[in-house]
Amino acid sequence: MTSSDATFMVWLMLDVRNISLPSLFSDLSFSLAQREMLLIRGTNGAGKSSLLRMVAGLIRPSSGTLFWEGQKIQLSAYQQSLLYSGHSLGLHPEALLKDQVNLWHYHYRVEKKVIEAALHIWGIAPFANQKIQHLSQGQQKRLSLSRLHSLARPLWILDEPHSSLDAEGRKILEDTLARHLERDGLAILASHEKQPGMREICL
Amino acid sequence: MKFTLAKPRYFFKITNFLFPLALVLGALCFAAGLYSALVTSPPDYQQGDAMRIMYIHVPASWMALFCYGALALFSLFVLVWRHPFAEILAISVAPIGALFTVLSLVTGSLWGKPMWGTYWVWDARLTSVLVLLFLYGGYWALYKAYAHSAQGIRAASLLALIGVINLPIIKGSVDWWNTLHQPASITKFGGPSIHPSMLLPLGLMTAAYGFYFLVLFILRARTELNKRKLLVQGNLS
Amino acid sequence: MISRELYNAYLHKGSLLSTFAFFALALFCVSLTLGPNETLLRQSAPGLIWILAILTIFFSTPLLLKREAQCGLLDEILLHPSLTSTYLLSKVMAEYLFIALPLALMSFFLSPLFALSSVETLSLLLTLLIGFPALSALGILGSLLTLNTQGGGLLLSLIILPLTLPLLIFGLSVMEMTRLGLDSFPSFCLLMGSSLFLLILGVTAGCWALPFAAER
Amino acid sequence: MKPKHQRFLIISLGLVGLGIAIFLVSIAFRDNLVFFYTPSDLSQKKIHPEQRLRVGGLVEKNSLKREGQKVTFHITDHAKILKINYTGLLPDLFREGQGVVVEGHLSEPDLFQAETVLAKHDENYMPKEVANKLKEKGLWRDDR
Repeated sequence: MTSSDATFMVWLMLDVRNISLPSLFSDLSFSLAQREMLLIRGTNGAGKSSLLRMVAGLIRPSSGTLFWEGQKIQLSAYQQSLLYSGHSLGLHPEALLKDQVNLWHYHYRVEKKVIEAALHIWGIAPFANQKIQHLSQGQQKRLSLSRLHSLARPLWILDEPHSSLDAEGRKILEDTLARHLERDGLAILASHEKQPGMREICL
Repeated sequence: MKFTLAKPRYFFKITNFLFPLALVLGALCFAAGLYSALVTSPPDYQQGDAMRIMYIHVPASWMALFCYGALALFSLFVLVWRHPFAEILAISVAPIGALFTVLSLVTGSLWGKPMWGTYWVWDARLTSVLVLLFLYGGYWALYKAYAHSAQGIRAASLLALIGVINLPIIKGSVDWWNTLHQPASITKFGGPSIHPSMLLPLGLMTAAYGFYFLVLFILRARTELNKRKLLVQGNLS
Repeated sequence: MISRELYNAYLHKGSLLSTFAFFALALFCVSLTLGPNETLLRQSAPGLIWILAILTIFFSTPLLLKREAQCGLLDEILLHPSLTSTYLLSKVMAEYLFIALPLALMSFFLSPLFALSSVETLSLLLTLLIGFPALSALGILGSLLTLNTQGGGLLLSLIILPLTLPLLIFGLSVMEMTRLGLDSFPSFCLLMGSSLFLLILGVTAGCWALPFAAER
Repeated sequence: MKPKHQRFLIISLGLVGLGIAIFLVSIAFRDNLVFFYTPSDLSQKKIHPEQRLRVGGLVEKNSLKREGQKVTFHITDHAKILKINYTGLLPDLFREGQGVVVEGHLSEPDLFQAETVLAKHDENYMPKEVANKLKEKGLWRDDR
């Protein structure tokens, strides 16, 4: 039972009030309660990634504010409770897979066995001694997404998680997202595909 | 870049009034200054006529430092308050400052030949003014290196603010190290050690430089503003 | 964070080889072209070694950082709870261990190429070791500023070299003094003072530059 | 530890560093960095003969002897005298009683072979007539 299965007792609520970015979007507001998933859809270059990066606190909006758990976000505490997975996967191409595990161990101060357990779930554990750049794009994506299991973070911000995943990968992703929501988690996805029955914002 | 029209229209209003005034006053001061510098003012007791270069060299150096100070101030506005109009002011002032620095360096070394016996000596004051020129160059290169000017200006502004440390070094370099360059004559405590008859042309020339700067600055700022307007309307790539 | 950075640098030791090769090769070429005339070598050696060390750092740091940025690691660092300044300091320390020390040792062992006496090589080693932290801090700052541009090492040197001048001048005056046998203490203090100041300046400006560089 | 403490620690560390840097720089300026040596400096310090250095001082009155291109004169800092010989054109600012900086090397303990002569200029600018008037009144202090 990896640590990420614990349910989140705290009352969680993300509230975004009329944030705007020059020439992309302005006065955009939305809020996200527990067990809710939001889909951001839009054409290429519509600002999906910028919006996600702003919600993750990487870019400062030119106007508007974000609220987490009711108060204005305090950046370092807020970023402790979110997990951002962007287009670039955050991996070291030259490193071996097990080096990447060590790096995450140092970076996120998470037990190595937790990370390895997550690798098993995503089915990439056998490639431990391979260089990451030799893995296929799909395998690298799985490795990057394995952090969803190894880190217990209530708010997930995923930028096109479905891209370059095969059918099996997508299934694992769907299950993880479903289980995350059951445990009162929140998730914001940016994607091209239309997800049936999910709240969405079009940019 | 969303175009805040409030500030620029206000700028156009003042410059419509200020521009011709600065032009006329500048021309007047320049003429008076040149006349008094070259004709009426007496030669120096030591250097004779070689000293007249001072009337070009000293105001140019002051203007070079002044322009960098203004550039640093605008950069502060760009970084702290993210003011789009400050970007236009900063880009307008930078090349003018570089121009004055080059002028100051050239006239300085021309003056050095008769006075010190060499065009260039690695002396604290001269080196730091050369560094100032490199800072201007670095600022411009960094600004132009970025595709989006909004990003470029912020990177360049940070560089300008870091470079501010160079200004006190230039000012103080003369009295910290007993350098070849003579210490400040005007800002001495015991009052300027320049004879009044030479102070007048210097003052006039400085005023002329000031107006010249104003004219150039307003011209550059307006062209930059108009360029942005056209950019926003989309018919200028 | 520091252990992460050290481990990270340890991982990339392969690419550091090219940096050392560049430095060694440059030293060979310089001492070769200067010819056998000993006094000329002795006088020009300190300056040249210093300039080559600065250029090596200014051309190797942007490569490392550009690779990290492309893999999206800058976002990961920004999201990390610790301050960006701790990241920058640990990066400077990692670079110090993995680039600065080898370079200093190499110039120490290659000093016979420049016919430097023992006391001069010692002072050369000392000044390099003092100057390097500030150099890597400025190098990182410069590469952050030029990350999203095509300029690379060239643009970085253009904008940052003016800032390294005090290090160069005071470092050389220390070596000049030791060569003359005069007391090099005042310029030694100046070197340490300006190196410390530039290190702090580089790190604080870097704190602003890191989130700026992460914005595509 | 909480980010606020971390931030406070880092900022105070930075300020302490700045203090040390300024303190170091001020130590150096107590015995100020020299652009050129004075004759008295030279006598104390042992200098290698072939080492290039700069020496500054005032040209001693009527010590200027000129044979064609070769020029010899003495410079002094009111403590020591140093004999200089130099071949070449002197800058027109060069005059007895005037500050000068010479570059070259010390061939013998008190003979300096100068390669370049730079005339140092103090900061007063004054027309000739005023300078002459001052001289008559005896107010003029020629050497500093």
